[in-house]
Amino acid sequence: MAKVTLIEALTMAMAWEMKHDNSVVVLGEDVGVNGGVFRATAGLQEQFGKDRVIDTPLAEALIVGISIGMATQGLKPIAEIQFSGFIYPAFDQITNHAGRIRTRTRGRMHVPMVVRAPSGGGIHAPEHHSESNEALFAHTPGVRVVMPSSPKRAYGLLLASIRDPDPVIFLEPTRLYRMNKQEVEDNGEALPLDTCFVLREGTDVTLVSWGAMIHETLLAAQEMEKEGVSCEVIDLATVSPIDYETILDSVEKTGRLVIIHEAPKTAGLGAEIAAEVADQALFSLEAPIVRVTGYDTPMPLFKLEHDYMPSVARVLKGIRRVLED
Amino acid sequence: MAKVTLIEALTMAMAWEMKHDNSVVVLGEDVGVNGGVFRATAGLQEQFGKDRVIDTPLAEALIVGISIGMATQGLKPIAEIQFSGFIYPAFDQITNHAGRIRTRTRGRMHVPMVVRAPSGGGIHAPEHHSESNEALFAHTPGVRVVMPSSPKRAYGLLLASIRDPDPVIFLEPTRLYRMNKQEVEDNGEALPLDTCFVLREGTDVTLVSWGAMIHETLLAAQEMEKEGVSCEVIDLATVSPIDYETILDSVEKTGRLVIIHEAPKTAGLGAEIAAEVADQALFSLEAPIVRVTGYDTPMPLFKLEHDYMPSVARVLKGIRRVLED
Amino acid sequence: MKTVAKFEIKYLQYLDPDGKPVQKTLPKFAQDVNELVEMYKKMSFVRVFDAKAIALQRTGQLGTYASCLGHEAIHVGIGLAMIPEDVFCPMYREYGAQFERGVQPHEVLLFWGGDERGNNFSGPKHDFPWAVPIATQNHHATGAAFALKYQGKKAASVSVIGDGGTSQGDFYESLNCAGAWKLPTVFVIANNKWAISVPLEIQTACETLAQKAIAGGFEGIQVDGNDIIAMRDAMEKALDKARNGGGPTLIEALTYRLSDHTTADDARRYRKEEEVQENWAKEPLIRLRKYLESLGAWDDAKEEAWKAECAARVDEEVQKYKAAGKPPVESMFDHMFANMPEDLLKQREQAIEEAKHHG
Amino acid sequence: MKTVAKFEIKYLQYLDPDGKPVQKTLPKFAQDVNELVEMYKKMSFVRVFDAKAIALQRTGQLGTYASCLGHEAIHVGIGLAMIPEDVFCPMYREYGAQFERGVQPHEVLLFWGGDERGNNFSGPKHDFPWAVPIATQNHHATGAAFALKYQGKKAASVSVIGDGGTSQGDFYESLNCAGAWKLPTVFVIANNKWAISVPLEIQTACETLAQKAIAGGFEGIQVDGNDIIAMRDAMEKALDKARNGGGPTLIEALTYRLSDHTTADDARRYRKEEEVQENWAKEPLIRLRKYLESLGAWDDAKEEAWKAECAARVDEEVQKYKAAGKPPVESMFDHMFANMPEDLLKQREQAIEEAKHHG
Ligand SMILES: Cc1ncc(C[n+]2csc(CCOP(=O)(O)OP(=O)(O)O)c2C)c(N)n1
Ligand SMILES: Cc1ncc(C[n+]2csc(CCOP(=O)(O)OP(=O)(O)O)c2C)c(N)n1
Ligand SMILES: [Mg+2]
Ligand SMILES: [Mg+2]
Repeated sequence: MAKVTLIEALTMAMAWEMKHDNSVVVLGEDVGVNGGVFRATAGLQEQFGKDRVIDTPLAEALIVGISIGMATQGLKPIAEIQFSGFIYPAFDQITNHAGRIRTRTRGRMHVPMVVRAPSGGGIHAPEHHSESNEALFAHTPGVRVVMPSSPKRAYGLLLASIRDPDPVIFLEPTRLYRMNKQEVEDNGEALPLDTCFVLREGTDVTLVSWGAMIHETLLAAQEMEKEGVSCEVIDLATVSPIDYETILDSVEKTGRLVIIHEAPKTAGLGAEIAAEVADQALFSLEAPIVRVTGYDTPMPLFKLEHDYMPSVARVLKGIRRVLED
Repeated sequence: MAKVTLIEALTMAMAWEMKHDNSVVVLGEDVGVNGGVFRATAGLQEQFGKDRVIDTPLAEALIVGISIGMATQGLKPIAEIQFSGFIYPAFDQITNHAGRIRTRTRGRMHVPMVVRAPSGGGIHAPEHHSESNEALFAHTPGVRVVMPSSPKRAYGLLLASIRDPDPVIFLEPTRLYRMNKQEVEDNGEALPLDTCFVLREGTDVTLVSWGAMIHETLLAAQEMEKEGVSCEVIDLATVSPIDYETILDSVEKTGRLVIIHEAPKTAGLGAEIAAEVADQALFSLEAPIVRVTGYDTPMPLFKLEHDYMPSVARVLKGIRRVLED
Repeated sequence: MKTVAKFEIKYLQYLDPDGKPVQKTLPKFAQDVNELVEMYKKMSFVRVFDAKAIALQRTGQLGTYASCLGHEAIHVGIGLAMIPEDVFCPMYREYGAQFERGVQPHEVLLFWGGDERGNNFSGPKHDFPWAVPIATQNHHATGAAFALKYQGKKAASVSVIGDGGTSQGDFYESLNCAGAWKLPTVFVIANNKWAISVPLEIQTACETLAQKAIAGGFEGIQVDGNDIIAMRDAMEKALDKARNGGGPTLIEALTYRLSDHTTADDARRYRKEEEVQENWAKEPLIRLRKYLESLGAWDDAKEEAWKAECAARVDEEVQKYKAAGKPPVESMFDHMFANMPEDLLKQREQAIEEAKHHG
Repeated sequence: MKTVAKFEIKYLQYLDPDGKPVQKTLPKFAQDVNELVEMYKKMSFVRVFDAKAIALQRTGQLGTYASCLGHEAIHVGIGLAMIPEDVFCPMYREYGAQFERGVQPHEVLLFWGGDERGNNFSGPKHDFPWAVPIATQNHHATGAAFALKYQGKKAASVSVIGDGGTSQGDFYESLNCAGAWKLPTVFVIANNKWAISVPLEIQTACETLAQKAIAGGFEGIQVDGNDIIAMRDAMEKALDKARNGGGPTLIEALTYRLSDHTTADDARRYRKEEEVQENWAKEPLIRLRKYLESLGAWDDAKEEAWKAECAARVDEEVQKYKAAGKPPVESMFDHMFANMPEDLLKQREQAIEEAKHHG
């Protein structure tokens, strides 16, 4: 079994599904010969031809709009948006169409489409190349939002997303693309889209995170262990719709919750989780719910990017706050 | 002093400011001779001419994009988006530019622009004409989001928004456009954009809402009063950035919080308020924080619209839940 | 300076507003009088339906409704030129085309009556429902055309957009992509001169809308959209070309919006009555009727009989519409996802519970 | 079918790739040899700067950088034709135009060095900073043109977009609006044949990009963008027309991206080395140099001296760039709003606090 990076796992998943399902096509800017600016589609055009791995004109509304057109007619498009900061022109098609066609037509049509986009900061990229906008899609009815945080989960969740009969916004943490390798069996096995993943069991504090911040979250949990504090780490993975059960069970056990995300604080997904817990499990709480998040500013250019992103130190500070009370 | 509807108050505010500030221009689809499909700009073109009240081509990205261009060059554009469900093509300009130009240029340029859009359901309109998407803009750094809920506040908040040197997304509750009249003095006096409005003082439960749902919220508060329950009703008004202080003070007093909004639940603004309270005032809470919201579906076509929108009955049920515990 | 590219836009018309042929020969289908009678009857049916829908709205029995008064030739022309395997991507007033494709009039009423079941209509399962967000349908048609080509089907997609809609970026993106990929698709612009209150000259400086195709690198033509013979002929040729690998065509169909924009609009606020009257003289039904009368194929008695038949059929449809009642509250949730999320199921229960109380 | 509209696209060139004039007379500015020498020197400076920036990136002293290699004639041509009152709306590689407008080379480095202070640049305060989201700058230019017209200023806006950018809807929306409103603006397309790895023929079926102007209802011309005389001349005429109420112009400037897309790209993956070599033969500096040499106005010694001067000036700028250091953490917050919200002030404190610890 090969050890692969997260981005290689994504390529593997796409290749597997393209091999086994002729209705799967890949499209986007530079996905062809170039294999994508991050090389997620590297080799796919060679392997599956120009008919199935398609360089589109430079227009995001078009990319998602035609994917909807394709998906309703029997194809399973995987659209790549070059960076999630460039997905906004396609927002109209996602919210006004992709998320609604099934219910609008009372099931007559549906949209089995995946929109992949690299997401998040920390790679010293130019402006708009480091956005974390998952909350916008989580607030959009009718679409699933998935963010993998390891090569294995990237492989299994992308396969599940391609196979899912409904639209999935698949946000890929660029910072993790090549950070670690993991053994991933290329067996075509999907992971479920309706569950969180408990990455580490613990009894004192529940840490909920997703995407690249899982990295800092796990480091913080390790750090706290040294101090004798046992952290449960939950990777949301499918960040919408949320598997609240796993989170609520955990909070009922630990009584303490810290949510960590890179996106701006206000109306971020951390708020959603905190709110649901403050409704469903308030009396289990032994401390305030703390959010450790990006600030309510755009991701700054890279000289300040690490001041923006939640660091391990900030996560630790958050954990200490819930332990105080 | 004239009694005017909410929409008349908006027209008054625009007319006042156009009369006193030649840099204010109004633009959008059908805002000219037609005075807007809801007639918010009725009479403005006659009064201020075609140079200042401008029918644009049918393109929302254009409308907001050129408004940014105008605003950076000394004008104060008030752009109308015909319905908030059609604002998505302009989302890119709002999030990637309007909210960033000041900070991107370290203050060299700024964007004194107002984007007005009718918002919310309950008027038996066709699809996409009843959206509540304030949370998307609240999650967008660098823009203010304002939602008035009475003619007086509409007048004062719109004036403040036009005068504010930064971009404001001004979402107008269509359901309230002509619901009630109120005496509004046409004196050019703005209301502050950094504060909530306490519409009703109370001691037992804090109800936070905004826009059209203020109507149901106040009715529910009246209803509860009959049962001897004293509700404090807070109109968020400027829904982003949020004046947390007023809310926290109130919750510390009442110990109970119900948040009411029409938008879908998941990652709605109710989540943000609940999360902040669950962090800052957890130990003041005597009951779970309850959200009474639209469902996580698109606003259905109008036969089911009232099943979608939070009714007074649902608000009452929410209040009763926090009183139970 | 040397010239590096040249373009021209042609105009197609067979029948003038007085019903006089302006070309030596008519297309083959139009040489068959019975076929022309059928075409007239179809347009006439649409008009009867339209009037009834407006009447329903005026009496509080329908929501906001977008009339198609004046557009009948464009819509029926499109419908007649398409085959079931083609994919239709309408905007919001193309009932004439949709009836041809099997959509039932009561389904149109359901849609404007605030009921999603109207979108689960009869006719090709792959046809798109009405698209309210202007110009978004162009992308769906472009994507559908890709799928048809990919699947090796000898079929094409058709999208309709208004003159106002041609200002939206989506429209051009699709033109450009369809041109670059030589896709089997036809873009129809129903140029009715108004976008709600905005007249064409405010919308654009272009002398024709057909010339927008030049920005996509393929052919655009202008057609008299009140002449159903021209409209159908242009569509048939464009579809034939598309289905045979010739790529896209843009058809600008010239017509006039004889109605208000929708029943929520009052056009008297912004346009002159004379302009409307002038355009009544050019509308699509009268010219075909005159031509048919000149051939002895139509007369007042036939007209009356057909109108009565239309009225009866429309009434039946209205009954079906009314009989549909309110959809169950849970239908709001049941088609959100194929695999329903836990929390949404809870919300569904909650909504059913609520409905019981205030039902 | 009758023809209802006709269009053609013209092509402008003064100097061929060998530096030979192809027209009888040159524009007035180009009849002044000293002026031509200045123009050459400006292009040459840009090239020296560009090479240095790439070197900085390669040695880890700069972030991702978008080279302008091959685009010097377009950029310097634009810069020379504009007046300070005009508004410039660049994409991300127009340093040659910006230097002309007063932007300092170290400010360009700051931007690509991950520092917003680069956007608070010298030169006209009303000029837009670099626009990364493709085609959004067209709207800003259109809006700015409206403002200039509204304020009665005799000035125009200029936006630059790439060949790839012409696929974005925003581009067309702005063309259409500027045409309809007859705005004082010039749209420049820097057609360098590639959009990252996507060649022009995948981007569009159009034989010229200038013809996109036909969809906006105004004039589009094609210019040899490697010929600074043609570029400056076309810009001056278009700006003159714009400032005098003649409305917009679209200029397609033909060039070639001699570099990788950015330093993060490796163009060898997707394009042939021969193609690049062929285009080196047409690049903008050599032809003007040859022409100047033919006039006896330039020689190797001058070249060497000038290059040395450029290198020295660029080095000074690099020093300024390096001296800038890291901006204070609070600058992330200080320009979010004129009136700072309470919660953001708290976040600001928090960030300052954090920075102290891991500073
Ligand atoms: C994106 C978007 N913006 C605005 C609207 C509101 N609106 C509905 S119809 C219309 C005018 C359309 O005019 P045109 O394209 O000429 O079509 P017509 O109605 O005349 O057939 C507008 C502005 C919309 N539906 N979608
Ligand atoms: C909206 C948007 N989508 C994608 C990108 C990523 N991107 C940056 S440059 C580029 C190619 C641009 O090509 P072109 O317009 O020809 O300009 P060039 O770089 O060749 O000068 C792409 C796709 C972007 N910046 N903005
Ligand atoms: Mg129209
Ligand atoms: Mg290019």
